[in-house]
Amino acid sequence: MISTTTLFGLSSAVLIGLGLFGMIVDPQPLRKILAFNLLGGGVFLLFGVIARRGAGAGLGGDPVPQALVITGLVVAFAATALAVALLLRLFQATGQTALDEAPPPAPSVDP
Amino acid sequence: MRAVIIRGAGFFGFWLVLIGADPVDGVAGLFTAAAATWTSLRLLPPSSGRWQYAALARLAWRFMQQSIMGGLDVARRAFDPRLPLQPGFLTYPIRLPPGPARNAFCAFTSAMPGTLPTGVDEHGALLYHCLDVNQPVVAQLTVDEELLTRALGGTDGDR
Amino acid sequence: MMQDPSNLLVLALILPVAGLLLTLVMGGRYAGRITLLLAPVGLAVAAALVVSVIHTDDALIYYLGGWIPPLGVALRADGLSAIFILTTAVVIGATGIFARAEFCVPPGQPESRISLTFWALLLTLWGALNLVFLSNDLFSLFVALELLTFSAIPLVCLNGSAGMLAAGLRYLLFALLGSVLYLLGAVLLYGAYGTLDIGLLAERVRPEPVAWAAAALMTVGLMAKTALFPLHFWLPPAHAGAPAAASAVLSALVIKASLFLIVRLWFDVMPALMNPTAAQILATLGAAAILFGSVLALRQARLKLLIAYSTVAQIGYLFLIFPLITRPESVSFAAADLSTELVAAVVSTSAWSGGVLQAVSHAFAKAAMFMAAGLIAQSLGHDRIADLSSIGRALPITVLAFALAGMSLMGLPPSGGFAAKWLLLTATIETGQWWWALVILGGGLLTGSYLFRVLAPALFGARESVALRVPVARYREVVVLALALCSVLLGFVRLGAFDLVQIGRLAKAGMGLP
Amino acid sequence: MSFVLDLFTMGAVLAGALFFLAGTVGLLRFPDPLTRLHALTKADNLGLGLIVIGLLPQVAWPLGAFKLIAIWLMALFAATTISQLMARAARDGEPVR
Amino acid sequence: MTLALAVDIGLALLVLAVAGWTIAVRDTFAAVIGFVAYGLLLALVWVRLAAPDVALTEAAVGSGLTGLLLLSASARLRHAKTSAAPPGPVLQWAAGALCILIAAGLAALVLLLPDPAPTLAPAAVAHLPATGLGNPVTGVLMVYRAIDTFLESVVLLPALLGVWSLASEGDWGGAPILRHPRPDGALTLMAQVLPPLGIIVGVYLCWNSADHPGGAFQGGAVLAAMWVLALLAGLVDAPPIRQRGLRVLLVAGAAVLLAVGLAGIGLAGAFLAYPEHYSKPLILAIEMALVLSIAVALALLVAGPPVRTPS
Amino acid sequence: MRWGERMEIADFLLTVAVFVLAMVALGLVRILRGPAAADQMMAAQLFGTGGIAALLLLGVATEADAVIDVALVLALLAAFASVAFVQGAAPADEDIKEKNHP
Repeated sequence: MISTTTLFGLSSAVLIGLGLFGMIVDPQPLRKILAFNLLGGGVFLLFGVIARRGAGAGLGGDPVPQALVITGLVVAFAATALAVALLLRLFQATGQTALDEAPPPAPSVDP
Repeated sequence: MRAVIIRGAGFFGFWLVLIGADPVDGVAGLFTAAAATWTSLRLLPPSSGRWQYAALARLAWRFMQQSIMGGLDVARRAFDPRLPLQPGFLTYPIRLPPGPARNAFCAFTSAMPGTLPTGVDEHGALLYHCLDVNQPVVAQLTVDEELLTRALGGTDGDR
Repeated sequence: MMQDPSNLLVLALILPVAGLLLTLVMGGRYAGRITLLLAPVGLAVAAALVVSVIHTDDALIYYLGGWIPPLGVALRADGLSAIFILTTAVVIGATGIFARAEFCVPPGQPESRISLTFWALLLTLWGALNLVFLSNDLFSLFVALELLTFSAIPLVCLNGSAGMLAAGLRYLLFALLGSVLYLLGAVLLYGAYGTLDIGLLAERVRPEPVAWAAAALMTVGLMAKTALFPLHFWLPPAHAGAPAAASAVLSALVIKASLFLIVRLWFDVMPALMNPTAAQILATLGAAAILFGSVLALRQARLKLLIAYSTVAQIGYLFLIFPLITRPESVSFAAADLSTELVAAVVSTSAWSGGVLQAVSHAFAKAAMFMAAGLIAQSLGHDRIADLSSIGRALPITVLAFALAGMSLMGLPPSGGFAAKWLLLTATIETGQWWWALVILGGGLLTGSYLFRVLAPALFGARESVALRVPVARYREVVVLALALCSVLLGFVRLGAFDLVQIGRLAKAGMGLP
Repeated sequence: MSFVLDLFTMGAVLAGALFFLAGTVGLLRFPDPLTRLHALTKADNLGLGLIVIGLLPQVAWPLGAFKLIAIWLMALFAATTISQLMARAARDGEPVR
Repeated sequence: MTLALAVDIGLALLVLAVAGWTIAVRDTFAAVIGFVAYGLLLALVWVRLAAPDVALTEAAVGSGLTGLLLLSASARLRHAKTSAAPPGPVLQWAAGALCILIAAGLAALVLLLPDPAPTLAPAAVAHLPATGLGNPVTGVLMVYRAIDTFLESVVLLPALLGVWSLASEGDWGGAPILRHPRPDGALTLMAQVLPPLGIIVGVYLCWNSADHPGGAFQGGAVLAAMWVLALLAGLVDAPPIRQRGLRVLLVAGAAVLLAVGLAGIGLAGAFLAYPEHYSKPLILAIEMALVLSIAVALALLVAGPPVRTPS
Repeated sequence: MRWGERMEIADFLLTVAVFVLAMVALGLVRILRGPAAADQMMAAQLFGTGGIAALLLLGVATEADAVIDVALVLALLAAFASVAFVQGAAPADEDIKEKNHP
C-alpha cells in the first residue's frame, strides 16, 4: 500500500515537472512568475515529504527542513513581489509585457 | 471611554480564548489588546448612540434563526428537482444613512433567506438580488432594519 | 574578542549587512559616506583574513551560535574563500569611489532615488558575496544567492528605461529558475544524506543516482546564474545597460559567485562524483562560451555590449579547469618513473591556480573596462565603437586603463591574465589534453581582435582633437587605472603565493587521482 | 454520557455535511453566478456552523470550544461581507435586468 | 485502505488537478485563481505532513499575500498586449518531454530515498531543553540556524528596495497607493472589523511560537494582510517611504537580532549564541521585533513602488 | 449493532472530511470552468469555508490542536484573498462605462 510520504513525494515530482514546463513554455511573464511559484511549491513539498519521513524522537517530522521551508516561502514571496513590480513597471512604460529578445539597450547617456 | 473598555475587554477576551490564561501571556495580551483597541478605534470610531442590549439579543436571535432558514431555503431549492427559482433584483429604500450601521445591515441581510445586497442604485436605494422575487422580501427587510436601528440606539454618525 | 581569527569570518559577513541597516535608517544622504567608510574596514578585514589563513595554514571555521553541523551552520574560510573575499573588497571599494560622483547626494539636497538604492544595494551585494564565499551550508548559500539576485537586479534597471526593465525581468526569471533548481538539488541531498553542511556532505556523498541528480540540477541552476553558454542570453543586455559602476560589480563579482559555488559543489561537496565525463561536458560548454562569446563580441557596435559579450567568453575559461584537475584515465604520463600521485598533485595545482588567477584578474580587468567604458560614454555621450577615434588623446588615463585591462584579458605577458592562461596551458599539456590548449589560444586571438577593434582607432585615430561633452574627474580615471594595474600586477605575484588556493581544501588528498 | 455526546457529534456533523452537499448541488445546478453565490455562501456557512457545533463536545472545554466558535464567527462574518463584494462584482460583470 | 490515506489521495489528486489547470488554462486571471486554490490546498497537505508551522506560513504567505499580488497584477495587465507568441510545437514537445523526464526522474528518486530516512529530529529535540523552547521548528529558526532567520529578515530589504527603485524620480520619498478601485460598504466593514482581530491573531502566532506552531513569519504575514486590507478599503494611507519611523521599523528585527547575536560573542562565546537561562526571553524579544519588521516589509512589498509625490 | 461500536468517532470525522473535500472538488470544477469571472472568484469562498471545515474535522480527529490555529488563519486570510479576487475580477471602470453607455 502506498504511504502518505510516497504519495506526496510523487505529487511533488509532478508539480515540479508542471512548473518547469510552464516556466519554459509560457511566453507571458506573469504566467512564468506563476509557474515559478508552482515549481517552488513542488520543491518545498518534496522537502516537506523528506521532513515527514524523518519523523522521530516524538516529532511528526524533522523540524530542520520544516524551518527551511518557512524561510524559503518568504524568499519566494519576496522574489514574486520584485518580479511583479518589474513587470507592472514595464507594462506602464511600454504598454506591453513581452520579453522578446530585446533590442540592445540604448546608451543611458545618449544626447 | 465606554467603547474603549468594551472593545478592549473583548479583544483581551479573544486573546485569552486563543492562548489560555497564564500570567506572563496575560501581560503580553494586555499590550496586544491595547494595540488592537487603538487600531479598532482608529478604523471604526465609536458611534454616538448607546447600544440597547435587549434589542441586540433579539437581533442576534433573529440572525441565528434567519441564517438557518437561509441555509435550509437554499438547500431545499437546490435539491428540488424542479429547481424552484425566480431570481431577480428589487430595490429597498433604506433609511439608514451610509456608514457602519448600513454596512452592518447589509452584512446582516446577506445571510437572510433569499436575499443578497449587491450595492446601491442611482437613487441611493439598496439593490437586492433575490432567489425568489415573490417572497415578501421588503417586509422582512423593514423588520430587520427597525430591529437593527433600535439595537444600535439610533443612527450612527456618518463616516 | 579579536584574538580569535575566526571572528573575522563573522565580521566579514556582518559588516556590509550592518552598513545596509544603518543606510536605511540614516537615508540616502548618508548612504555614500557610510559605504565609503565601511569599504576600507572591509578591506582590512579581508586582508586580515588572508593573512590569518596563510598563517594558520588551514581553513578557519566558525560555528554560528556554537552549534556544530549538521544541526548548526558553520562559516568556513579556506584559501579560495579568502582570495575571493579580498578581491570583492577591492572591487567594491573601487566601485564605491568611482560611483561617488554619480550617486552621492550633493549637500543640502533631499535623498534621491538612486542615492539610497545604489549604495544600499551595493552593500547588500557585498554582504551576499561574502556569505557565498564563507558559508558552509547549502541552504544558507541558497539564501545568499537570492540576496545576490535581489540586489543585482535593481542595480541592472537603475536607470528605469523600458529596455532595462525588460532586461532586468529576464535576468530575474533566469536567476529564480536557477535558484529553484539549486534548492531542489540541496533538498535531494538532505533527503539522502541528512545534512546540508558541505564538510559532512563531502564525507557522505557516494556516486549514486540521487547524488548525480542533485549535482546535475544544482550545476544547471548555477550555470543559469553564471550565464554559461547556452544560458547566457540574459547577460549582455543586463550588464551592458546597467550604470557603469553597477556593470562593474555585476560582471566582475556577481557571476563569479555562482561559479564559485559550482567549483565548491564539484570539488568540495561531491568530490566522489567528479569524473572525466562530467568534466569534459563542463569544459565543452566553457569552450563554446569562449568561442561564441568572442565572436559575438567581435560583431558588437557598442562598447559596453562588446565588454558584456567578452564576459560571456571569459567565463568560459573558468570551466576549462574541470578536466584539467580531473585527469582522464586514458592519459598516460610521460614521466613514468615519477610516482603518479606526485604528478597529479602538480597538475591539479597549476590548473587550480590558473583558474583562480583567471577569475581574479578577470574581476579586476572587467571592472576596470566597464568603468572605463562608462567614463568614455559619459564624456562623449555615446559608446559607439565606430566613433571612438582618437579618444585616447582626450582621455589618456582612461584609455590606458582600458588597454592594460585588455592586455590582461588577452593574456599578454606580463599580466595576471597571461599568468592564468599560461598555467592553464601548462595544465593542458601536462595532462595531454592539447585540444583545450587550442581553445585557450584561439580565445586569446579572438579577444585580441575584438579589443584591437576598439584600441587601434582609440589610440592611433587620425582625428586631431576630440571634444568632450562632459569633463571626467581625474580621481575616477585613477580608480580605473588602479584596477587595471591590479589585474596586470597579478602577473608578477610569485606563483607560489597561489598555494594559498590549496589551503584548507577539503578533498585535497584525493584530487586528481584516478 | 460520552456515547450520547458522540451521537450528538455525529448527528450535527452529518447535518453539516449535508449542507455542504446542498451548497455544491446548488453551485452545479443554479443558472447564473448570482444565484450560485446564494447557494455557496448560505448553505456552506450553515454547514460549517453545524460541523463546529458537532465538534464542540470533542474538544477541550472551554478554550477549545470558544476557539472553534470564534473561528466560525469569523468565517461567518467574512462570508457575509465577501458575498456582497462578489455580488456587486458579478452584477457589474453582466447587464442588470 | 485507511481513511487517512483516502484524505491524502483526495488531496493529492486535487492539488495535481489544480496545478495542471493553472498551467493549462488560457486566461491568466483564471490561472491565478487556480494558484490561490493550489496554495490553500498545499496548506492542507502541510497539515497532513505534520508540519503545522509550514501550513500556517503557506496559508498566510504562499496563498494569501502571493495570491493578492498576482491577482492585482493580472487585473492590471488584463489589457496588456503581448506580442510574444508561444514557442513552436517542436519546442513545446521538447520542453514537455524534458519536463516529463525530470518529473519521472524525481519520482524514481523519491522511491529510492533511503529507509530509514536520515533525520535531525533527535538532535533537535535533544538540545531543545537548553534553549528553553518547546517548539522544535522555532528552535531551528531562532537557535540552531538563527543565521537563516537573520538573513531572511535582511533578504526582504533589498527586495523592497528593488520595488521602490522602480518609482519615478519625482515620486521618490512619497507613499505607495494601494486602494481598491471602488471600495464599498462591505469592504469598509470588513476592513473595520477584521484588522483588530488580525492583530490579536498575528501577535498570538508569534508570541505563542516558543512552544506551539507559529512564529514571526506567520504572525508578520497575518499582520501584513490586515494592514493591506485597511489600505485597500482606503481607511488608512500608506506612509511615505522617506519617513524615518518606517525605516526604523523595517530594520528593527534584523537590528535586534544582530545586536543580540553580537552580544552573544561576548556573553555566550559565539555569534548568535544566547546566554544560558536568558535564551527564551531574548528569543521572544527578537521575535516581537521581527514580527513588526516582517509585517511592514511584506505589506510594503505588496503595496508596490511609491506613486504619490512627497508633500 | 450500534453506531458507537461500529465506528470510532475519529474515523467518522475523517470520513466527513473526505466528503467535504469531495464537495470542494466538485464545486471547484464548476467554479473554474466559469464561464463568468464572477464564478471563478467564488473559489476563495468555497475553499475558505470548505477548507476550514476540513481542517477542523482533521484537527479534531487527529487531536492536533495546532491545526485549529491553521483554520483560524485560514478564516482570516480567506476573506483577504476574496477581496483580492473581487478586485481582480471586477471589470475596470472604463469597461463598465462602456457597458452602461454604449
